[in-house]
Amino acid sequence: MSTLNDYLLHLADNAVVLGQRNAEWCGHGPVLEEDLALANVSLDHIGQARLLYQHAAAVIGGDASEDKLAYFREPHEFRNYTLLELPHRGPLVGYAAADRDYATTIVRNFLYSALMVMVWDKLQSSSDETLAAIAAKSLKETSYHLHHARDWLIRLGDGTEESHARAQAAVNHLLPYTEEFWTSSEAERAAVAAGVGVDVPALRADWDALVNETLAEATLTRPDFQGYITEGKVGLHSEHLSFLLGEMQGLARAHPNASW
Amino acid sequence: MSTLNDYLLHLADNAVVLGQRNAEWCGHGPVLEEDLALANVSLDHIGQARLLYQHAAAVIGGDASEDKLAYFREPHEFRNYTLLELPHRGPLVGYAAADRDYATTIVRNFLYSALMVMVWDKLQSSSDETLAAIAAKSLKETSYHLHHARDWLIRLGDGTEESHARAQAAVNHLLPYTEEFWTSSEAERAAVAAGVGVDVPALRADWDALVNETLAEATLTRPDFQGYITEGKVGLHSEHLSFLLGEMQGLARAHPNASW
Amino acid sequence: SEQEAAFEARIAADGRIEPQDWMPAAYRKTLVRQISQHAHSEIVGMLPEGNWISRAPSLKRKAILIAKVQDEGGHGLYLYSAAETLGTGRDEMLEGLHSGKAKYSSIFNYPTLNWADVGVIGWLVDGAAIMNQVPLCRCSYGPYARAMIRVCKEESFHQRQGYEALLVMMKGTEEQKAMVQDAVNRYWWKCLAMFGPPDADSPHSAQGMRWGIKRISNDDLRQKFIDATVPQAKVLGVTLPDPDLKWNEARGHYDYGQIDWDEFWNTVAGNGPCNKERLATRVKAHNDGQWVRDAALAYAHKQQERAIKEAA
Amino acid sequence: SEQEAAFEARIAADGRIEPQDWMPAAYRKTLVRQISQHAHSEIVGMLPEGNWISRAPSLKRKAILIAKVQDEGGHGLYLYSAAETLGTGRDEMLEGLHSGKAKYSSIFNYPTLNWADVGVIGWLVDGAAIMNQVPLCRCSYGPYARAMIRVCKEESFHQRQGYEALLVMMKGTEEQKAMVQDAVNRYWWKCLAMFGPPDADSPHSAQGMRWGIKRISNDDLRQKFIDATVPQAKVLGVTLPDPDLKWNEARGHYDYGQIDWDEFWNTVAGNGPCNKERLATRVKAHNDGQWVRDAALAYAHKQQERAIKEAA
Repeated sequence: MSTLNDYLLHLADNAVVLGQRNAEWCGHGPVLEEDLALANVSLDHIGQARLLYQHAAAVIGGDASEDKLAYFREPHEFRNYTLLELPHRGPLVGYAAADRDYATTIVRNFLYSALMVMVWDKLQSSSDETLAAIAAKSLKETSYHLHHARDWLIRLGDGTEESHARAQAAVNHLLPYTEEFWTSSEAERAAVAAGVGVDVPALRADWDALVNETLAEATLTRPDFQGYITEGKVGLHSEHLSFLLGEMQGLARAHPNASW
Repeated sequence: MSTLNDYLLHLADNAVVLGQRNAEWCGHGPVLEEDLALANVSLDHIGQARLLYQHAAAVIGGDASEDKLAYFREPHEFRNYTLLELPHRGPLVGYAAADRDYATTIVRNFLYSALMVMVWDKLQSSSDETLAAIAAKSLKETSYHLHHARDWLIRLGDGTEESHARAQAAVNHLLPYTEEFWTSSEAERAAVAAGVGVDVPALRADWDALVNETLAEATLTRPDFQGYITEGKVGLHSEHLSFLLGEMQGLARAHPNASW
Repeated sequence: SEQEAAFEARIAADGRIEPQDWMPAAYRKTLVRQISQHAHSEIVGMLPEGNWISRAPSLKRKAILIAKVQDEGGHGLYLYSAAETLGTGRDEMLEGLHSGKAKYSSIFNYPTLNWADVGVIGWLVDGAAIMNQVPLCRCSYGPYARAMIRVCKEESFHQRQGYEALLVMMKGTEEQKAMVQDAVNRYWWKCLAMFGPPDADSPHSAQGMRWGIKRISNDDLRQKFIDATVPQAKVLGVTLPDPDLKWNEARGHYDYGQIDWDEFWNTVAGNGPCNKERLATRVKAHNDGQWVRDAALAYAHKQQERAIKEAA
Repeated sequence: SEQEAAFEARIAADGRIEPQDWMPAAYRKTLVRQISQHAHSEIVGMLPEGNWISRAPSLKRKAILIAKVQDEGGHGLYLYSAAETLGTGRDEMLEGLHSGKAKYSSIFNYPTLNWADVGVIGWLVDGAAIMNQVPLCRCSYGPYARAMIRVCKEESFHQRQGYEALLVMMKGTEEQKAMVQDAVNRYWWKCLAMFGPPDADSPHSAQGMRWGIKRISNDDLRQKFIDATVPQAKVLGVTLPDPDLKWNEARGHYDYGQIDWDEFWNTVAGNGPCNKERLATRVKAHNDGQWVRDAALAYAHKQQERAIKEAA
């Protein structure tokens, strides 16, 4: 039960953290249609997070709730992929200043949704029926996210010289973080063993094919990887998450007894 | 007593908010020497804030303390000038992304320290002896801040074409916020009446002379002003302060019973 | 002329003018100005509420807020489309906004300072907007009228959501109640000013009325808004910050105090607390997005060329 | 040569080499590499701790932290100066850092994830650095030795401050204690690696020893650090995350477990969790500051020209 829970939180934290990031574009998008599209993606993620937290809260019992789980856990208790907490820009420390880069946003959304269409697809046959139902709903949403991000990645890669350079830089920056997909955490292994979860490393070949095919169409190259494999899903994050959560949780925590 | 306190908090909040802003350059300055100089300015401000909050806490009594005042008041309870809470950049909403602009930093430090050398000078003869002592110490520090900011403002104004344009833009952006200096809040009037505070509007001619003379030497022009006069010192702030305080206060508030 | 007579007859009969119909240049110009100003208001209006998305205190409220701000963007989109049917492109309209030539609703030049501002904007600002906009659903220009029907439907939904959020807060902690009251204090008078200057000082109204673009006077709309809002404020348990506000049995309406029109005009003229920030933020988003739009365009051209080559 | 003999004699007699003295090219090169690497470490080292300045949980701790990070910048400044006495300019050294050719201490490629990290960096990282640096106060190159005396004095102060901050936290709430333990768990092994590879695998050490640049071996320093730190950890009440750590009566030292050298070398090679971010952040600060440095230079030139004109 505790590992099921850990697994649900991994899925939920992924959704809430990326939802929070994508919403940062609201009012600042490169064109009005993209403002709406990213708000949509963000809304879907927040919606997925709510369902997953509600399910996790039911599993945990007691006074656990959707908002307790989202707002009253510390950064090291979050189980999201490190990839999803990174700011919309190149590699800079958390408190450095820099503008948002749309290429970073699009590349991340692509890399993640390319995985999640496969994950949600498999999770539709999870032995946890609630999770299976959430997966069916999320799959539809995520297919749209993938479609949106893939289209833009191709436009940016095969667009102008500048957009190509930015897209390539974002790919170089973010692709190493996807290595975290292919390690197996204890929670993931237990969830797989229980028939609840997906064996993500087994999806690698399909994911690689989709990524390679898309990068090729976008006239982008796939960088070699060597180095550190992030461990956000076991609670070891980058310096960025505590800033993201500090902003997200601050108001709720200032009024711990309030209902909204 | 409550207005004295409001006046002390105005001085203290000014110091802590600008101290927080200047410290944002730490590790990111345009040249190592400036990293050190701005850290120094920030340290002085935090030091001034501590003395002023300690004094205010003594005046308030009860369980008031330096950190209670700095960390456990809401944005609308802060009494700092709006000028001091603005980010290091041009006019953008709080959650827009943009890089720090050193010209903005320097111009703000100049405009504020030009006022505060005069304020601290007068406050040395405050009827509140503790405040008078703080003023004597702060005057020395602020003289250095003014010296530093003035030198750089001249360098930037009379430097390259780019630095001139940036300095002028920062002057245009920030000067309207200094109008708040010349209105009198109830707390200020009461402090003046009690012999505790300074009649700031009476310093205007001297301040104008210093600003005009410096801008002239920096080959910059002083923009006309018309429009909204900010009211941070009576608790009506810009959208930026709640972000600044959210970051500053978050950790302390997450552990309200902790000592550090 | 014959065309002019036909136009006037259609207006007189309360009929709809459609894009392909002949219309006087001044009518076209007035509509483009009004519709694009309305569209700009939606886009700029995303910023004050957007300010709180990252900090919404529950996931439910976060989702509601994102959806609401997204709806505003959507309104902007179909209002720009409605204006485009009059022959003015979106780029041209945006250029008007970014250069400061075109206006947007002045209410968005005030800051959102606490979370309750989000609810109060829903309740009062959207409430006032609806009062202004419902008559536009019967506007003489077809595309605008149809856009407004959709806008009003969604705005009503937002207004109810805002009010509901405030109801929950007013049943909460003392701090929550204080937030709501603080937000109401800051927004009440600004919302009354949203209906525009008193009828006596309102230059455009007469022609607008004759053309069926405007249908109810500023003062009448304002009175209607106040009469509708006072009882809601009572249910909510907040005090509207006007000592002169009281029921006038003889008029059958609420009397109310003096609006600070100097402040209003000053803000319209560009000198409100957030005018510079709002506009600069829009301009920056547009400029920062240039390379993205360029990329999309370049890619579309390449695709076209490829299609031609394949066809050849 | 005669010069070489004089140099060797000075070294043998434990005397100081000064900037104007003759020295072998390899000695000069080794020193520039080591001192600039040390300076870079100070500058990059400002980032992990700087990460918490804005969020320090009390004004006292905020002031202490700003002062500490400022001291690190100061160390960088006089280490660059010491290296400059060897004929290499600061710009050239920075170019080495920014291009990735020059190294800096690998410990700064790990993230600071909670507030206790700041205290633990003071206690353990600065503690390890001091162990490494105290012998350098007797280094054969005069300017470096003198810089190190000042650096070590300030670092000792930082170390005590860090330890004191942790003592306060360990007397605090359960959450505070958990933060400290978490930080110690993440930093302990990285600190042991700070002394460099085991003596058997350390190529530069022998020559460094002979030249009086290095005076104690990596393994000896590491052992000294462990022996000094274990009792401090006990007083503090934290567990050092090494099951093999225990007192060896026979050796008169603590035994300890295996350091993960693969991880160490991987991070040194650029593949640690924060290498890219640290370097990119320094490069960005430098690039963003270009216009400021240009302005200062342009202004200085103008002033010079004006002085010449006035003199003429």
